[in-house]
Amino acid sequence: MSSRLPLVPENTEPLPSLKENQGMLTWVASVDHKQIGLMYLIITMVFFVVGGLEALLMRIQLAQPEMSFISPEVYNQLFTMHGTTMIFFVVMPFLIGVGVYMVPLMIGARDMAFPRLNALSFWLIVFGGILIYYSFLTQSGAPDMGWFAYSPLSEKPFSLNKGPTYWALGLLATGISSVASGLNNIVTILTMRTPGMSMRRIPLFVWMILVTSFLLIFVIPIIASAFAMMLLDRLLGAAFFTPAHGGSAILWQHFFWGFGHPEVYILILPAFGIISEVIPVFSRKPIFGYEFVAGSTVAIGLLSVGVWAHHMFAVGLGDVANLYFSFASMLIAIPTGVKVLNWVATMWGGKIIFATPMLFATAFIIEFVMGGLTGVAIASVPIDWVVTDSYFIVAHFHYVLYGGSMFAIFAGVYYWFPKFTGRMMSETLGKWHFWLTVIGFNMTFFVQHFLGVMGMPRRTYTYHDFPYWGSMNLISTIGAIVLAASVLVFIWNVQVSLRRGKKASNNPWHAWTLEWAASSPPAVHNFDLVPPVRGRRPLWDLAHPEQPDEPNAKVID
Amino acid sequence: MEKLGGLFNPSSPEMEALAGLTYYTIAITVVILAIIVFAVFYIIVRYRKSPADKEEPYQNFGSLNLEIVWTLIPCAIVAVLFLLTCNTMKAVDPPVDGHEPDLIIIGHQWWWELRYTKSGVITANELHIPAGKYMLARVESIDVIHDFWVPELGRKIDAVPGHPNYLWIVAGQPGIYLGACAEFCGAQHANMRIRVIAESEEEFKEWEKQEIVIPPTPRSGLAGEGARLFQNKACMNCHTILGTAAAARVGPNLTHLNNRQTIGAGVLTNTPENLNKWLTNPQKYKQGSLMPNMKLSPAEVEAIVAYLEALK
Amino acid sequence: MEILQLFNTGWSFEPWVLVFASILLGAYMLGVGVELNRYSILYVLGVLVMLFALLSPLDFLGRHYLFSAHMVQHILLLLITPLLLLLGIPKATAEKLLKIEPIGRIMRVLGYPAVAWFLGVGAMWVWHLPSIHDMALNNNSLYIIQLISFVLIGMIFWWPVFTPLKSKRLNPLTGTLYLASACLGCTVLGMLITFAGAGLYTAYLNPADTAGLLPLIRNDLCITPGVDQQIGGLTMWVPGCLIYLSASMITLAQWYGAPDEGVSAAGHEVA
Amino acid sequence: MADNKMLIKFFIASESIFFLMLILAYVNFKGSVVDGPTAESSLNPYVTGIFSLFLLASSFTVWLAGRSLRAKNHTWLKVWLLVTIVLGVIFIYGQGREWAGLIEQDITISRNVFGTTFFTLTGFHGLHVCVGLIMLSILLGLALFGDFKGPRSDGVEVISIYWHFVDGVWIVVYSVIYVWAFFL
Repeated sequence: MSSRLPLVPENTEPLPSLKENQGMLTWVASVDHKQIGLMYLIITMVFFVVGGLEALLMRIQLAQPEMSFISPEVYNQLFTMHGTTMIFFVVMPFLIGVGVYMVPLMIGARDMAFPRLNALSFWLIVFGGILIYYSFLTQSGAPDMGWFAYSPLSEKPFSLNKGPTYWALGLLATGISSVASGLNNIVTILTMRTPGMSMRRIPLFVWMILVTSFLLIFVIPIIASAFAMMLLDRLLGAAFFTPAHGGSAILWQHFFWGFGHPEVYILILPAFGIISEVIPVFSRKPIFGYEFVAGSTVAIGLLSVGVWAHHMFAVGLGDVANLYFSFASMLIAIPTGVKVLNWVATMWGGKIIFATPMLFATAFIIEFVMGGLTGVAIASVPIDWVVTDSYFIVAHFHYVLYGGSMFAIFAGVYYWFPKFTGRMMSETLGKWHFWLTVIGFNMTFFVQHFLGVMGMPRRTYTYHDFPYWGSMNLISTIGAIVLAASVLVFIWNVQVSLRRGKKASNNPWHAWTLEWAASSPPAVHNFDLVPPVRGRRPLWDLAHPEQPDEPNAKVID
Repeated sequence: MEKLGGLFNPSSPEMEALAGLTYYTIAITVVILAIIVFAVFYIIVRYRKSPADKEEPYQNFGSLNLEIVWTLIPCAIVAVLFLLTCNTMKAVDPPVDGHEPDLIIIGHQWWWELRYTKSGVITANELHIPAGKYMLARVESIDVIHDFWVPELGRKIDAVPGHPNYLWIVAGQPGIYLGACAEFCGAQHANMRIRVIAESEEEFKEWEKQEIVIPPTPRSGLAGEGARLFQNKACMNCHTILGTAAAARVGPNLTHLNNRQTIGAGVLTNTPENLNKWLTNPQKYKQGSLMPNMKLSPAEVEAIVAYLEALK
Repeated sequence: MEILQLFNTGWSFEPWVLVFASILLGAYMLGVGVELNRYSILYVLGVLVMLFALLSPLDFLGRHYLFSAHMVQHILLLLITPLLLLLGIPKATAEKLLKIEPIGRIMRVLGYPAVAWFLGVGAMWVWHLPSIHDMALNNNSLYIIQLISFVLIGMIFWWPVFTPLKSKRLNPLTGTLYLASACLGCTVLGMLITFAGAGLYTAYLNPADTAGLLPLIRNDLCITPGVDQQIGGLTMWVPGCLIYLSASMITLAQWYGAPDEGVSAAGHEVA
Repeated sequence: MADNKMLIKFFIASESIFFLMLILAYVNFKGSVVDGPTAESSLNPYVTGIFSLFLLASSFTVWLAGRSLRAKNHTWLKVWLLVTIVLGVIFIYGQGREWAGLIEQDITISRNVFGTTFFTLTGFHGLHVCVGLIMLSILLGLALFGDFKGPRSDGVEVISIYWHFVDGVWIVVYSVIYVWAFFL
């Protein structure tokens, strides 16, 4: 390929460039938050395609009972890598990437507080990804113990291959990267806000990134230490998680889910943030109950660290422990519900423009509520005993992570693409992408609820031909293919729009947050002049001086 | 129309309680979902911006009362769900109260070892129980974490090494209930199946009697040849056959193999032909299984099959 | 003995409790006076909660039979009572009080967030070290000291977040961190107690069945020592934390409610 | 600017969770050693205690270093930094000595859960001490080249915060491993 990244359009206004274009070097050597942000997005899209192909192979294998399209070993490697990739190398870095790009713009800053640390975070993700995928080249193949790496299966002698070791090392690297970007975001948000941009006025996306960052710096160390112990077990023969040598198989689960459950909120909170930006703009109304959307985020963040054992109801911790955790888990439904209702209330009485971002945001509400409700159901211990480790769970968390996070991610891409590149994305292709996604997604995952309660366990490379299992799995597989097609449309849309998309003004959606005051794409220094901030919607105040959001706010500029 | 399995066919008091709770919860959640979906669709129809309309809508920043209302409603729903949960717990998972286990279920990669404590019967993958009688099982694992799950009979329970769990097993009606390992346990997790065979008290007693008899080892003919091969080849390093020197516990106990309906934890039905195929190359039917391909000649396979069939 | 009987007869009227309560009330009358308003109601409520925790069958059970009951009592005394008492003190009174040396100086030291935090979390930890806990159960005066110390230390712990002097309160974001970290502190302890084997606190293993309650507890309620300890640990863990979390939610809500002065200094206060 | 100090503070918060997990692992297995060495049978609280004092002292000297910088007293800055490094090295020597002794008795990370948790916990702390020593040496080097004019330097302040943290962690680790085993 040419030395120029495909993302750089050959138009006169160079993409966030360091003056003249020196090809790859300006990117590799860059410490500019916008370029690093874009590199995050590119790399995650690459990983998204890889993880998607892994999923597709699995669905093909499951299309019919007793198929032998791929061997059990390969299948296990595929679902391990699919989970790991999608969580650690797609959703997380994408949301962090958007944060890296948008947070400084939204708070009217020149850059992140620590630009070089920012670059380090990004390159550590790349490094971690390479480290993990390298394990495919080892003769025994990639890790095959599941992304949860339950001990003792992930320990010697049950996994003698090198995969799990590469896996733990790679995830340690990405863990360090996440902590670094978490720290970077916190300091940036707390200290780099433009005058007038008080903590009570920062956009909700920034709020969510702030809470997410706190989660990152406090829960990543949990899994980092667990990985360290796992590596010591595997490499130096330590005995943390090997019952045969006096270790404990359950301790790993506590450590893993102690990280793993907050991780779920790390994956969804920034998505909430994107939705909370998109819905108001396209409803032409301010977010309904800013305080409660932001406050409930803090509540979710705090609750999320105390409920991990609901992943362990079948382990036998005792009824008392199970009930307490069940209760704490159900509580999270309350702040989450508040959020959803506030989004609906924001749309209510608005004048809604259903451009592609808004389509995805609207669909997000329904798909996410679907996943959230099944989530409340499985917080109930006995129900969890029925459905845990069955396809019901697969359906549940795909509704949360695809119907939730990925839908929000798509909404965000369509919403901010003009800002990223200076060009609009094609609405026609966007609508195609949207409908294919909705149809493919629900086709793939809705039937899996039934497969689950009918007794189909997760992580099985094949299944007996029980009544309706074959047909339901076939529907699911066809849906997966449609979903794959939708992603192709999306990538095609990005390509076309980069080259021939129609030029975007600085504020094509007539949005209200500061990033839209910068040029599209923003100059290296972001703002020539940061507009005065006297409320939560600075650009609204500029456009409607007659009815500012906070009429009697003190003016500071 | 064929009968749906799992939750749709609860076959024990526990599972009925579970199904009940699940249906209540699903009902509640479906109502909530319906409300949200309706609201969203109403909005889509009612509040779409017409191209002509240049006015911004009324800027509404929120309402404290509404927020309070829709914070309290979820609280109430959660309270209801939690009470339902508490009520169902005991019904689904009766307390052990210091009973001695009637049977011990031990997970292996990738098969189930079943030991009846009272009668001393040892078998694999096919759990015979008297219908309508509660059997207390202690669930253990010898290698990695497994999970014992028979969808139509009740809850899942993990088989964790070094952490025995207890589970009451009961089937309302006689019949065959299929289950599988539900916790990912390695290459052949998919083929670690359970079949619970619930039968009348008498049939169960009869079966137990058959299982404890020590079959005479055939001395002559093809079967006798097979017996010798079983001892000389590596078979006896992993398997047990009562009344012979073979007493290893790595693989299933084969003493009464021909009383079982399947081989390889459910990969093949137990017929001489299938046994023949299996012995010729287990890896073909259960790739990654710990039973290696012994590279037996067809004649040897014939002999061993004859031997295993002869064990009565 | 039946549960009902327990609720009739389980009440104890220990003089020291009444003395302590009357001191609290008397001090309030002297300092604030006697009138019915938001403050006095909260304050009296606090005293009542304390009396319930110390005189009701809860105390009896916690002292002789159930670790879990003991833990509920601790939560009431360390988290609920002091908060109510603190909220019951009007601003003016607090200012008057702090003018009097050395109270002012002492509170400046004790009210310093780091100090208050370590006192609050430390009290939880120290009093639940098995050896000390058993000691307190066997030694009446130590037992009294334990319970009173909970109330006083509790007030110190809540001081930085809910001091009557609103101006002196921690910035809500810092307050959230303050409370969340405290929650973490007692989560870890709760976790250890929950997942440690039964019999961490030997006194509850096989209590001297003075009131003939044991059959009721062990058989009817099926509370074995192991379960009892789990309930205790989890009570400290989940409801305990929820109190901290709700408190931080309240501080956030108040903060949002207040008018925005538009100064972007929150960050530096957090650090 | 305050950013660097804020960064190190949040970083330390994150780090302390990491150590919390290692400590929890140690506590979790404290009671469950069935055979082989335990803290009681194989450690010597007094020798380690004495070496710990050196680390505690180093926390004090690094504070003195910072103070001399604020007083623009560059000679004493260098002296105190040097003293801090020496004290840290002595502590590390003590730990190395202890490890060598244990390994001679064939008490290793793979011996049993005590070995596993003990070596992991003290090892990770030792690692942090070494990192601190490297950073302090860099500071000293810069000081020798007269890089710090004073009165303030983020470098010195940030690294001394980190050093206090490493010190504080050791107090906890020592109490959990040694005090609990021998004095409770």
